[in-house]
Formats: sequence, structure tokens, C-alpha cells
Amino acid sequence: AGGEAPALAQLVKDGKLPPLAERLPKKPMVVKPFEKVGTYGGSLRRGLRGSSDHNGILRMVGNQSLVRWNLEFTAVEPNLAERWEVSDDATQFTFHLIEGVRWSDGHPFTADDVVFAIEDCVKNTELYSATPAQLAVAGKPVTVEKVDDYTVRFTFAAANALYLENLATPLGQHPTLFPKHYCSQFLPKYNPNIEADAKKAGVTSWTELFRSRCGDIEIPTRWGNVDKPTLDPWVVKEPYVGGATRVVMTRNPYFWQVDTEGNQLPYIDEINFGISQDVESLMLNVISGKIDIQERHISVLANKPTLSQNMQKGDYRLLTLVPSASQQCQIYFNITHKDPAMRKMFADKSFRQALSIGINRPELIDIVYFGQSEPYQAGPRPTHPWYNEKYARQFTEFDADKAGAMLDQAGYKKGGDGFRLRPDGQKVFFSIDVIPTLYPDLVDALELVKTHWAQIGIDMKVNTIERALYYTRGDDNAHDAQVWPGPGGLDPMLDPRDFFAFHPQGSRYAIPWTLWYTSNGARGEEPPESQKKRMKLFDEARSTADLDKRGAVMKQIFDIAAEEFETVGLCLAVGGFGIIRNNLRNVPEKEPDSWSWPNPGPALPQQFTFTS
Amino acid sequence: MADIAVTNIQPDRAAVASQWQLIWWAFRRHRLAMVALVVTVMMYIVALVPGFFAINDPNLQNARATFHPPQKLHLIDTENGFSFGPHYYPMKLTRDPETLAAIFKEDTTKRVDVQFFGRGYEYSVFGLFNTNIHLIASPDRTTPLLLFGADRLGRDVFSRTVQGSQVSLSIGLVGVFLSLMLGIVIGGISGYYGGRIDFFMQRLIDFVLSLPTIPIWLAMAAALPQDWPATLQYMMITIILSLTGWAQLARVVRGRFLSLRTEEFVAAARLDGVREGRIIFRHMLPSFASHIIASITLAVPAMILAETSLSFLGLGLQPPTISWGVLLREAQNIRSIATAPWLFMPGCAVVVAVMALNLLGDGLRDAADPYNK
Amino acid sequence: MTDIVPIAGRPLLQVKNLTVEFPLRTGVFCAVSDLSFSIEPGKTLCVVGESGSGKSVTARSILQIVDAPGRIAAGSIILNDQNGGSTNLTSLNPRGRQIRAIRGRDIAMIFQEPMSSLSPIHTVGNQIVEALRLHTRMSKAEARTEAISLLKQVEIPFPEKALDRYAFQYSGGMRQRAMIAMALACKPQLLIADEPTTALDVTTQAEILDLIARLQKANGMAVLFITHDMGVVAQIADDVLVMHNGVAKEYGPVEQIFHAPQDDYTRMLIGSVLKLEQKAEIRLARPPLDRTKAPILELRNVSMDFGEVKALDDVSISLLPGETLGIVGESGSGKTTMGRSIMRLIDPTAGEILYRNAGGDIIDLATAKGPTLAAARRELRMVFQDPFGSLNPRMTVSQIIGEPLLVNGVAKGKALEERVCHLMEQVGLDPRARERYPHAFSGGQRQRIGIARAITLNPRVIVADEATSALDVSVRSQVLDLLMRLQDELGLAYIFISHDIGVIRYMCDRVGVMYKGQLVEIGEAEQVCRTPEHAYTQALISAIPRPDPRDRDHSRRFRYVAPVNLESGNLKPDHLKNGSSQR
Amino acid sequence: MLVFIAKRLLWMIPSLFAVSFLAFVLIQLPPGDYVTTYIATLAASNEIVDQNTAAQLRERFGLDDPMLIQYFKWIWGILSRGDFGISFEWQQPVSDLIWERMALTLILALSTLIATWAIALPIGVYSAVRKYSIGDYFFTAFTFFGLAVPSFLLALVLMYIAAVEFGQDVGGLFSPEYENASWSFAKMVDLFSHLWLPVIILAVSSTASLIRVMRANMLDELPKPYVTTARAKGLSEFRLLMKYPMMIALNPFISTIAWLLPNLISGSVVVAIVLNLPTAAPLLLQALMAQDMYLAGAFVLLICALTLIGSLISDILLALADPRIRLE
Ligand SMILES: Nc1ncnc2c1ncn2[C@@H]1O[C@H](COP(=O)(O)OP(=O)(O)OP(=O)(O)O)[C@@H](O)[C@H]1O
Ligand SMILES: Nc1ncnc2c1ncn2[C@@H]1O[C@H](COP(=O)(O)OP(=O)(O)OP(=O)(O)O)[C@@H](O)[C@H]1O
Ligand SMILES: [Mg+2]
Ligand SMILES: [Mg+2]
Repeated sequence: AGGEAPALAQLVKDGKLPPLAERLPKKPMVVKPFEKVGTYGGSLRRGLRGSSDHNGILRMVGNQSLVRWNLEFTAVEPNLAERWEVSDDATQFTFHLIEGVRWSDGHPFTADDVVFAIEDCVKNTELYSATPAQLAVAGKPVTVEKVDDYTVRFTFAAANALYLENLATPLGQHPTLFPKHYCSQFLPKYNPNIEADAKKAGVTSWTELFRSRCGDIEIPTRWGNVDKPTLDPWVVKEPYVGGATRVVMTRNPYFWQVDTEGNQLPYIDEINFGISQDVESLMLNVISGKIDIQERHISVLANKPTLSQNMQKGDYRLLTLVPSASQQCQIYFNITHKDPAMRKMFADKSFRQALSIGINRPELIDIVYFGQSEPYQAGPRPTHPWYNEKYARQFTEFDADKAGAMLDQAGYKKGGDGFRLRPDGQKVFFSIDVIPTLYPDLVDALELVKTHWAQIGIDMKVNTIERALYYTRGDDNAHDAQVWPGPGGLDPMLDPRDFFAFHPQGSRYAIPWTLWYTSNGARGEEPPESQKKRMKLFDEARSTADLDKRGAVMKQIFDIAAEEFETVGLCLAVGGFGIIRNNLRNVPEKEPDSWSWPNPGPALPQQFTFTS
Repeated sequence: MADIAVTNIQPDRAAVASQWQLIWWAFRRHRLAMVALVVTVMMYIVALVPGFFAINDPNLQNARATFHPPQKLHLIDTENGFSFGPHYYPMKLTRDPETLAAIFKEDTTKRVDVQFFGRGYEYSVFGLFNTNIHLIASPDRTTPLLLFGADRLGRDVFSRTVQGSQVSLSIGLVGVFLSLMLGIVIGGISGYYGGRIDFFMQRLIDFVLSLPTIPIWLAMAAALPQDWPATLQYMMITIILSLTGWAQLARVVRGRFLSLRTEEFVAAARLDGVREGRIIFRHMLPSFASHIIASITLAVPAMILAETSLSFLGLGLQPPTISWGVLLREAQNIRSIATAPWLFMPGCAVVVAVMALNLLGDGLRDAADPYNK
Repeated sequence: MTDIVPIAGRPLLQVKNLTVEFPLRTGVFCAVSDLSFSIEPGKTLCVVGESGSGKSVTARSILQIVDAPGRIAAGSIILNDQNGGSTNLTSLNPRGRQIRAIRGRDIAMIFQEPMSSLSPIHTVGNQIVEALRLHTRMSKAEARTEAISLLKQVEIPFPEKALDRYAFQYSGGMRQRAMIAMALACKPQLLIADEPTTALDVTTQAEILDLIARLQKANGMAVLFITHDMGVVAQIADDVLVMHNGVAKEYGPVEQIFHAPQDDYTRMLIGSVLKLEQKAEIRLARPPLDRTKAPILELRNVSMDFGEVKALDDVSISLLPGETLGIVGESGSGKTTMGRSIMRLIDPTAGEILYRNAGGDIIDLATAKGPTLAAARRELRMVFQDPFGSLNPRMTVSQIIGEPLLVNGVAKGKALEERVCHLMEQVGLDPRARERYPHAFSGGQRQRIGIARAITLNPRVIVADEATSALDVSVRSQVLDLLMRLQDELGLAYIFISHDIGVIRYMCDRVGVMYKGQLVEIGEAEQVCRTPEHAYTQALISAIPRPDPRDRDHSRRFRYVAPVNLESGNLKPDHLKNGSSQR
Repeated sequence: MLVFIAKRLLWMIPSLFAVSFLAFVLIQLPPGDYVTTYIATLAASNEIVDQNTAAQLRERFGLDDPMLIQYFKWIWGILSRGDFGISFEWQQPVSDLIWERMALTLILALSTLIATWAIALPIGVYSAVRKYSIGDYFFTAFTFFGLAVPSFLLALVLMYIAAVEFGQDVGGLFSPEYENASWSFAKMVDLFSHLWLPVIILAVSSTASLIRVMRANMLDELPKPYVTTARAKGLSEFRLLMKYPMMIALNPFISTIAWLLPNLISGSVVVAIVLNLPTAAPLLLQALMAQDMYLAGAFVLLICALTLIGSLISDILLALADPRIRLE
């Protein structure tokens, strides 16, 4: 028999709460503490930034999906579903829920809730005019049926081999998001008076009301309603609403996990998210020891010396983040440029190759990244089983002379002022868009690249622009080139934007091709064969459940991508870092840094504990 | 009064000075203002040819000099015998492996003599020709002289400060003067005529005043053509801002003019046949000159600093453009406060500029004040 | 402090070897040098002298309020109080508590330029009450009552209402009287009056002089009286100090000055007085005016109301080319308002002001606009009653005088300089002072700047509002002669607003007499001065002080009281009252 | 006067319309809309929004309507129901979000105003009267410092010192226990105990400029003859200054009342962000950045209304302070 938090024990004694045994499932999920069994108590302080930081809460508490990632970010593990079966064609997934799990108000969590969440909520076209991508395959939404009280079956119209991985990401939380007994009151199907209720609540429609009460995965209102039952270790006490200066979450007395000694989790009583508007004040709180664990927002390389120097003062240790991204700075030349001459230039592979070897990467890494990286092009990180040496390292050797020769050969001869001319006589000139507020290091890096390229006769402008504009220019295909960190270092399946024209807002070297791909050829521009081939291969990989087979397919993609050399990378994504107060234990000091592995969530904060 | 009892007055009629001469004479007596004038002129000379005064290429990144503290320029060398001449010692760099913090130590065994009018990096003068002669140059390119230290990329803060003066002392001022002119003219007309004209002008001013500035900034940043150079864009922003910024001055001018216009000397000027414009500018405005001089001298630092706030919001000038605002913005973080306070040296430049301009303004005010003889 | 016993032979104030200097760019200017005099309680010392001779500077030195950069370079000013103590005022800190206690309470001062010396943003009452409460223990209400009675004593009509009005709503003379009321508020031991009656008509002036004399009698108040009006000097002075170029030319009893002057300058001064007693020679030499010519300016039924105050009430008058029309009248009777209406500085509420311009076209100035008005203004000029206020404090004198020439494109550069110098010389100013700002001039000098400015453009009509009130007699006669010469040369017409009947008689062809906004009498100057018809005019003429100390008979004086006394509500016929009936 | 005020109030209506419309246009002028910026924000943490979700958001917020229609829908909501619309970002009615923030902003603005004037006016007068004295130089040096140091840098340094050297918690306007508490006396006390730091920081630069301007204006008024008259009455130098030249030198400051509030809001954005103040500025900025139109629009509308009122008040004060203007 395990223990429970003293405060809860007191409530039980007062008769205000059922005893622990009644609150826990029969076979509660057992979590092995990272270091040792913890002790109850304490309030964990963490910072949020501004008003759009709801994902900062999600990452900490909101990972209670049917499945979850393991700590290493390599495999999917059971969570609310204690096991599952997948049909061979990867179209049917049957999940067996842990029996006796309760929502934070004590109401049992059953298959009905999952069916309700998908069938009544997500598939309600008034609420979701389009089904979230994860839950739709081949344009058709998934069907969810209740097999028994604790068994649900998901059926897709076509193979969806990645579904489990997707389910483990934050975007896969829909099935466990909406408690039927609470949220049904906001649906017309269950509540005929819903429009009147909406009026009374001061909103214009029932959908507004639903969202403000039940939230959604990535909107602030998910944390704005103290009444909504959840399955999370902590529940909202002081909500995240407009104008709030902090958010407080308190332990969920019905949380369904225990440690190896059967003690109900979480150990920590309360989480206190202070909301800072500015990173610097967050930094101040960190170095003066007012934050217990933080990596979000402060993980800027330039902060590292300051954070290191204040380790003693702030009484914390450093947390190393393993980037899941592959590339610190990927340069996307617009191969599909509107101007034919520019297009021709960027589409010229040897031009791109010459520019790539014209960059003195070691110097750049030394200056901008404190020597903390290595030259790199693209593809899975060296530690990943699908690592592709050629794709990752080709054309990273700095050789200005060779670059010059290549450019000469490609027809870009030097003009009078030392800068090269295009075959049509125009000076070679283009600008690279970068968002300084978001990625200040990329500005520094590009500045250096500019000087390197000037040496080989290429004139480039570092175009620092505002965020929304960056997107608009990309969407309009109006950019010469843009930079962004390249993803897919540890999760190549989830964001393959650099490997082929996959992401309409990410694969910035050929946005029209991505449109062609995502719209099944209806929009955009038809890509060349090599792209089409990769698109097909990726679709194949996506529907391959077998990991090895899938890897083989993906490796083909990397080979082609390496050959085509569409994007130019600078260096391997640099590891981020964070801080952990010395009295906070059970925290892995090294963890992946990814949205798919929404750190630190999969490290299970419910088993974090304070030592005195 | 046949003869005034004046001693030492030249009898010559022509000995009488014009008002400008008078002001200049009065100004010259004001020692602090003269110093301020000299400083201001020097700052503008620097701003004209910053390359000449810079020691190192302001954009040159140097891996071994990141967060390099300021270096001392020695005059007397006692380490290697005894000798005179401006020189410095290169710093030796070691890095703390854990914290990545750099540790610099002066290496007194090596001595580098600085050269005056020596050769350094190449820069262009007014965009006309290129040269590489600098006021101060260091013969040793590998261990450059960093008078104000270096920033996170090992760039020379001194040279950047010098370079930044160009933008900071010029572009922002365009807006200042534009809004000044608009404010005086519109406020002057409103206050001079009063009545109905005033009423409508005031509604216009109210309207402009209540226009929210932040959305204008944001909209502006987006609306300007992207292929303009950063400085031109920024100039446009300041100009457009001045199109709303005039309203404040206009209100103040108008308030003052409303009472001034009842003064007898204004009536006298009107009878003299002076046109409205001249009445406003030549007759009424001087009575208000102190306020306006004060406003200008205040607006200049405000403009230099506004740039820092603008870039804080992701607007305004952005690196790689160098201006004092950008430099300060880059320095504005806990890291600089805690570990690299020399990054605030551009702030000292701002202080000096502000001080010089204000003292200059004070001097002008005093010199133009008829009661101050 | 009401019943003091004058300590015989012990002067109240002793000024010894006073020297006041103004350091200027080109050297040190000595405004007063080595000046000594003393005043006994209950006595009056009149200071006369050329305009700019240092009278005001001397007066200001006593209170330690000489304008920067002026400084008392040498000498002492001893104030002997009634308890036997004495203080050297020059040794006191000008901001200190001691001198502050003396200012206003022991020594009060009436400034020469009352129009600029009152705060523009406080009511007159407020400023008087402040003076009262500063040195006495009066409550607010008491002080207010006292202030009302003071205003009444200085002849301000409707004092209860006037108390709450602002200086710019007062006429020039009313402001001056307000200043006087303020200075008298605390019943000082010494009153320094710097040309306190320049803006007052003779009847009001007589009342004020009587008031001062009463206080002198009752409180033993000593008076230092600066004036250009030798008539006043003759009437009130015990001693006279004649100044010239900062030094005392003559200092002695009034009898001596008038009847046995020792100094040449004094003799010249007295001579000028006599000159102004008659019609000007130039005037007499001129052929009579052609009365048949069409008037150059004609006012038809002009009225002007300021709220309930009717400043002009249905005034009709005409002016012939080349004519000098004098306007006299009680202070506050609307003279300035008339002048300003003609210049269209204010828009009259009713009536027409017809001006026949050089081309012969008739323009209604009351409604003219834009270029028509601007063109007319070139030919019509004005000398303002307030010389200080009408000079831009931030322009040098040469700029002020040159401005009309410059903006009308008449002269530029060197030529302009020449013209300015010439004009300054014409009005008796030293052209070398043209780089100075207006505040560095004496009151009379400023007035001459105003005159110089008015004659720059060779106008056709000049409205001169008290244009020579601050000038000493000799300069005044020079300036008047100049004006008449110009008139003959250019065919100028003048509207000459003045309180000085002597001046009117000296140069005017016709005189209009105003009373409470109405033109009550108009006629040939000689005739109006000799045999006035209207009772008010008779009272006016009767109140002219004689420039002879032996003739101090006040019994000739009449006081005119308006036919309808609206306040008491009973109708009374026109009646003449024996001058200061209270006595 | 009453007629004047009534007329001015009436005129505020078209002004408000014009400004709100212009603001609405301005807010939308930057490329993209709320959804784009929303996606961009999340992308900054490499977080991804489902494409379908994005399209859906757009439809739900009516972002597909033409702007005019959006504007009129919004204005009509305000006029007919006092409904300022809903904040996209918070899914909350705008009116729930703005009032408390506006109130705090006003408190901060007024405190700053009082502090500024209380410090600056006497110093300005002193500097003018004792021109080029040691004291004048001292204050001059102070003002230059205040002018040249960006206020948020000052904020940062003060916070750094307070946090690192003294272990004090300085951000925000409330202690944690009052953060979300309802209003009470204790909360007010807590508020004022936190208010001083932002007030000082915000007041520094405005105080500095106020001192300079006041000094200049006083220097103009001091030699006027009416000051001498007052002096000759025996008035003490202090009372004399306060009553006469100061009242006239104040004229320009009265004119500034009009834009105090908008200035404080735009001027304090960065400071408020650094110091974490729960005032309108950061929320407004955030709303603008996110193109959360209705929230931003409501703020802008309120600020505009307050500006117009401020300008009315300032005009009334101007007329009260100077009879020459009043009696025109
Ligand atoms: N601030 C000043 N700077 C320079 N000179 C001055 C200043 N004030 C006065 N003066 C000069 O001092 C002289 C004496 O001036 P003051 O005012 O005493 O003359 P006044 O005798 O009162 O003449 P008036 O009768 O015209 O008023 C004048 O020549 C004047 O130009
Ligand atoms: N701006 C004004 N507002 C209100 N009343 C005014 C104004 N100007 C003049 N008055 C009033 O109009 C009347 C006439 O004034 P005006 O200045 O014409 O008198 P005046 O004859 O020139 O007197 P003085 O000889 O004293 O200068 C006075 O009662 C005065 O108080
Ligand atoms: Mg005088
Ligand atoms: Mg008058």
C-alpha cells in the first residue's frame, strides 16, 4: 500500500475526499523514479513568457495522452492505454485503457470519453471545420468505436503507420482531452439550450463557449478554466487568462500513476508559473534562484556564460538539451524563384555547392557558437541510426579557391568591382531573410557568411525582417533566400521539410512544390522527378509500420536529397541548456529538445521531487 | 539725449553689431557652451568620416576576442626597459571549459606600438574614394587594439561606437526637425488665429495625438519596401513618426501663442505690415525660443534612444546596421550587466552627445536672451 | 504707523554718492554717477530731468531692484526709520528678508510703465490684496474691502467689479491707478512714484495728487516724485532734483528751481515749459487748413462694447488731410479703443470707419479684409500707449524700427541701417544704442522708439496714443516740432491722443473731448482750450496744474460728475462740483 | 464654458470613429493576420500548428470577411451591446481583459505624473533662479544622465541589483499572494509598495526633460517687469516665483496633459515588459503583435477616448490658468 500527499490524507480524514484506494485505478501505472523515490511537498517555480506561452504549461503537465515517448525519444510507451494492437495494414488501432482511471473530479475515465472526444467533438464540423491532420488519412477522418468500457478502436481509411508516434506528440492528445461528463454540456447534441447558455456567458456562439470551457490542444483557454476535469498530474488553480501574471496548478488528487513503492504521484504539491514579459527578467529570476527548472526561453547560447557563472549564487545545476533539430542554420535558396534569372541561378547545383564551400564554417562555429558545434549540412544527427554521412558532411570543407573556380566554371565571372556577374550581365546579388528577434544568432552567422562570400565575389544582403513578414514573403514565394533552423535531427519522420518539399511553411527552397504535394497536385507547381520520387517514398515510409523497413525507405530519400543538394547548412544544431535547482531531484540532466518530445514532459515531472 | 555717458564706446556708427554677431559674442563668453560646441563639431566630424577614427573594422568578427575587456593604452613602458610612446599589450586568452567564459590577461612581454595616421582596414570616404589611413592604427592585425573592449562576436566596441555615430547623429534628426517645423507652423497658425481655425486645428491635433504610436510603428515596418537599405527605411519611419510627433509641439506652441497673440508687440508687428508667417516666426516664436531650444535638445537624445526601444520591439534599425541604439539594444541584457559592462560604452557616447547638445542649447538660449547681457 | 512724529532734521532717506553702472559689451555705462540727495518725512522731492538721465535707475536702486546687469557701484542709501534706527539699503542682500520687509511696507514704488508691470494672469484685485496681506495682518475679506476702497480712492469706476478684472482689461490710466493703489496699500513711509500720472487726464491726476498729499499729511509719508510735468512739480514739490546724464545738475527748493535756477540745463528746462504754454510757432506759420477738402478719415457712429462696458458709444468724427486732431478725455473714456478701432486691432461692434486712401478710394476699415486692409495699414500708423509692451523684447531697436521698412520692401541692408540711424537721430536717440534690446532703455527712450517706428513708412495718418507722455519737456517739444515738420512735408494727418492740454494746444488744429465712450465736444483747439462749452471740458481745463510753485491755488478746479448716476438711481442735472470737494 | 465643453464632447464622437477606424486599419496593415502570427509564435519554439486547424481558426474569427465588415461588426457590437468583441488569443471577451489593466495603467500614469511634476517643477525653478550655481550644475548633470539612459536599461540594472545583490523580487506590481486576489485595502497597500520602482524608472527621463523645459521657460519669465513689481512689494522670492513666473511658465505643461496617457502607454511599453507590469502596455503590444484585432482595437479606442478627454481637460486648465486665453 502506497502513500499519498499529507494534504490529501488530511482531506480523506476529514471525509472530503475518498480514500486513496478508491481514487487510484486497480492497477495504477507504475512509474520508476529517475533517481529515487521522492518525498511529497513543495512548489515548483517555472517561468512563462507573455501571453502566448500556453505550450509552456502543456510541456510541463499536459502530456497525458494514450501513449507517450520514452525518455530517450526512441520508442512509444504505454500511457493511458496500457497496451494496443495494430492491424497489419496499419489502418486499425485498438487501445486498452487502464481500468479505473479517474478524471480530476473523480469521474471515471472510460472508452466513452475517447469516443466522445473524437466522434462528438473533433468530428463535429462546426467545431472543427477540418479534422486535424493526425486523425485524417486520405482525406477521411478516423472512426472510433467503443469495444468495451476500456477498449477503443480507431479505424483509418488508409494506412497510418506513424499514428502511434503522432499520438505521442502533443498534437495527438485529442482522444484524452475532453471529459464527456463535463464537455457534453457544451455541445448542442447533448444540450439543446446551448445557444442560450452561450449568450448568458457573453459569447457569440456555442463553439466559442465550448472552446473557452474545454479548450483545445494548443490554445490558452485549455489552461483557463479551473472547472474542466483533466487527467494531468496537476490541475489549474489560478488560470491562464488574459492579464494574468501567474498561473498556479495544484496536485490532482485522482492522478493515476504511482511510484515503485506505490506512492501516488505527483510528489510536488504545486506548480507556480510566473509570467514574464521579457526574457531578461526571467534570466534574473533564474540566476537569483527563483526558478526551479527552466530551459524554455533562456536556452540561448549567449546566456550560457552568465548562467554558468551564477550557478552557485542561484544554487542550480545545468541541464543539457539534446537538440532534436539537425541544423542550426539552414539556408534555403529559392529554387522556384519568380524571377527566371534568379531561379536559374539558385537552381544551379554547382552554384549552391560553390557557395557552400565558400563558407568558413570552423570560424563561424568558433565565433558565433563558442566552438560548440561542427560543420554540417542536413539529415539525421550523427547519433541517429539513419545518419547519412554524405548528406551530412558534403561541401562543408572551406576552400575559397575551389569555390571561385566552380563559380567561374558555372558562368559567374568576376566583374570590375570584384563581384561576380550572372551570365545575363547582372551582378550576382540576393538577400537572405532572417528574423532577428527570433534568432539573433542567425543574424550574426549570416553576417560572417556575408564576409566569406564577399571573398569569393558574391554579394549578399542580410535582410533582417519582422516575423509575420518573413512568413508572408515565404507564402508569396517572394523571397530570394531565407534561413531557419533545420529540423529532423532526431525525429526525421515528423518533420522532413529539408529532405524534400514537404512543408508549405517550412521547405522554403520550393514553396510551390510543397503546395503541389500537400494539395495532391491541385495547387502549386509540379516538382521535378527527384522530388516526386522522394514524395512517393515518404508516403510509403509513412504507411510502413515496420521500423527497419521504414528506415530503409527513408535512407533512399536521404541519398537522393544528398545528391540534389537543395539546401545549404552551416553547422549541427547546437545543444540548448537549462537549469535545475540543486534541491530538485529525479530530473534527467540531459534530455531531448523537441516539440514532438515536448520537454520536459516526457521526463515525467510528476516524479520530480524536492529534497530539503 | 545728445550724448550718452558711455565710456570706451567707439564713435563709429558701423561699430554696432548685428544681432547675430551679438548672439555670437554672448555665446562665446559662455565657456561651457563653447566646449559643448567644440565637442558637437567634433562628433559630427567623426560622424562624417567614421572610418578614419575607427581603429578596427567595426564588422570584423574575431573569435579570440569575444567579450574582450577594454584595453589600456600605455604611454610609458617599464616592462621592456623604459621607453615612451603610445602602445598596448596584447591579451592572452584562456577559456573556462565549463562556463565557456573567457579569461583575458595582459601579455606584457609583447608590446605593440600604435601608429598615428597608420594603415588599417579599407573604408570609403563619402562614398567617393577608398582609403585605409586611420587616425590610430595598430600594426598588429592579429591582436587588435580594443579601447572599449569587444562584444560577443569579438567586434571592436570602440570602432562600432564611432561608426554608429553616423546613423545616430543624422537620421533621427531628420524626423526631429520635420516634426519641429510642422509643430511650429501648425501650432503657430492655430494659436495665432485662434477662434474657428484654432478649433479645427485642435481637432486635427487631437486626432493625431490619439493615434496610437505602436500600431503605426508596426504597420510602418511592414508597409515599407523591403529592398530599401535599412537606414533609408529607418529614416522613413522617423519621418512618418514625425508626421504624428508634431502634434505635441503644436499643442504647446499653440497654448503659448494663444496668450502671446494678445501682446501689444504682436499688434504692432501686424500694423507694420508683417505677414503672418513672419509674425509667427520672427516676432512670436523668439519669445518661445527657450522652450523650443529645450525641446530640440531633448528630442535629439529621445530620438537616439527611441531607436533602442524600437529595435527592442523588433522594429527600427536592426543589426547589421550599426547605430548607438542598435549597440545599446545589443547590450541590454543581464549578461552585459553582469559580465561585460563595457558594452555600455555606446551609452556613454549618448551621454556625451546629449550633454553637448544640451549645453549648446543652453548657451544658445542664453546668448539669444536679451536680458542676459 | 499712523501717527508718527517726524524727527526734525533727520531725513527719512539719505542717498550719498550713488553710482550705478551697466557693464555693456563695449564698455561700462554709468547711468547714475555720484548722486546725493535726501528726503524728509512728509516732504516731497521731485526729480526732473532729461529722458534717460537716470531717474528711474535711481529710484530702482533704492529698492535694490536694478535690472541685471546693472549694479550699484558706489555710494550708500540710508533709510532712517522712526524708531531711530537706520539701515544702509545698499549693504542688504537684494533677496534677503530685511530688504523684503522694507519693500512695500516702508518704501513702496509706482513703476513708470504700469501697463507692463502688472501680472497678465492675475486679477488686479488679487495683486492688491496680496500687497495688503503681505505686510498687515488682514484677513482675506478685510483685505478685499480695503482693496475696493483703495480702488475707489484712485477713482476707478465700479471698484467692486474692477477688482476682479485683469490688467489687460483696464485702460492705460486705470492700470496706472491700480499700480498707485497697490503702492499706497500699506501706507509706506516713503513713496517712490516714477511718473505716476503720465496716463491720467488732468482731473484724475489732480485727484491722485490730492490723495497722495492727504496721505503725506496724515502719515508723514515722504514722496520721491519723478515727473516730466513741470506743472505738477510746481504744485507739489518741496525740493527738486534736476538730473542730466546721470548727474545732479541742480538740487534745491522748488522756489529756487522755478524762479532762480542756477544751472543752464535747468534754465533750458524751464524755458521749454514756457514754450509749450503757447501754440507752436510752426503751427502759427502754417497757412490755415482747407476745410472744404474731403476728410481722409471719417468715423460714423462707431461703437465698441467689451461685455457690458461701452468703451465707444456712437462716436462720429472726421479728420482732414494734414490736420492734427487732438483727443482728450478722462482716463478710461475710450480714447485708446477709438485708436485701436481705426487700426482695426479690434473689431468695432457697430459703425463705419471710412478711410480715403492715396488713390482716392474709400475703404471701410471696420470691415476691410486681407490685402485691402494691409494696404490701408501701410498708410495708417500708430504709436502705442504702452511703449514697453509694443516693443518686441527679443528684437534689437534697429530691427524694430527697420521692420516696417524691411517687410514692405522699402530698404535693405546698408540702406536700411542708414534709414534706421537717421530715424533714431530724428527722435533724439543715439544710433549707437541700436543694438540694444528695448528693456535697456528708459521709458522716454522707448516712447521715442515707438514714434520712430510710426514715421518710418511715410504714412498718411498717424494715431498717436499718449506719444509724448514720458518725455521731458525739452525733448517733448523737439519731438512735437519734428512731428509737425513731417506733417508739413508729407501732408500727414494726426490723431493725437493726449492728456496734456499743453501738448494739445501746442500742436492740434481741432480737439475732440471724450467722456465715457462718447464724444462730448469737438472744436478748434484754441477755442476748446480757452472757452470750453461742455462742462466736462471746463472741468478738465480747470484742473491743469500751473507750472509755478507760487500759484498753488486749487480753488479754480472743478470736478465733473456724470449727469445720470446710475448707481444711486436718481437723476441729477449736469452740475459742477467744486474740485476735490472732500477737502 | 459649458457650451464649449458640450461642443467638445460632441466633437469627440466623430474623432473616436475616425481614430478607431484608422487604428483598425493600421492593426491590420502588417501582413498576415492573427492566425499567421499565432503560427509564427508557436514556430519560434518549434511548435507546430496543424494546417487544418489554422484554416479553421481563420474562419471562426471571421478573418475572411472584408475589413470594413469586420470593423462595422465590431463597432456595432460596442454601440449596441457594449460588447468589445472577443480576444482571439484568449478566447475571452475583451471587456474582461482590459478594465483592470486600464485601471492599473491609470494609477501608474497618475503616480508617475505626480512624481514627475513634484520633482521636476521645483528643481526646474531652482535651476532657473540659481542659474549656473553648483546646484544647477548638479541637477543638470542628473538630467543629462536621466535623458541619456534608456529607461529599460535602468529598469534592468535596478532589477539586477535588487535581485542579485539583495535577493529582492522586484518585478510586477503585486506580491504573489495578492497577484490574483480580489481588490482589498491590503492589496492597495501592496500595490503602492510595488509602485515606486516603475514610477521612478518611468519618471526619470520625463522628469529630466521637464526640468530642462521648466528651467528654460522660467528663464524667459524671470526678467519680466511684472516680476519686479511683485518683488518690489516685498514678496519672498519663493512665493513670488510660485505665483507669477511659474504660472506662466506652466502653460506649456498644461498643454502636455493632453497626451500624457497615450505617451505613458507607448513610452512605457518596454519598461512595462521588462518590469513585468500588468498594465495595458504589454497586453496592447502583445495584442498588436499577434494582430488580436478586437483586443488591440479596444485598447486603442480607450486610449484615444482618454486622450481626447485629456485634451479637453488640458484646454480647460489652459483657459483657467491664463485669462488672456479664457477671455478671448
Ligand atoms: N538694462 C540696461 N542696460 C543698459 N542701459 C540701461 C539699462 N537700463 C537703463 N539703461 C540706460 O540707463 C539710462 C538711464 O535710464 P533711466 O530709466 O533711469 O532713465 P530715466 O531718467 O528714467 O528716463 P525716462 O524719463 O525716459 O524714463 C538710460 O540711458 C538707459 O538707456
Ligand atoms: N480688452 C478689454 N476687455 C474689457 N474691457 C476693456 C478692454 N480694453 C478696454 N476696456 C475698457 O474699455 C474702456 C475704455 O478703455 P480705453 O483703453 O479706450 O481708455 P482710454 O481712454 O484709452 O483711457 P486711458 O487714458 O486711461 O488710457 C475702459 O473702461 C476699459 O476698462
Ligand atoms: Mg524712467
Ligand atoms: Mg488709453
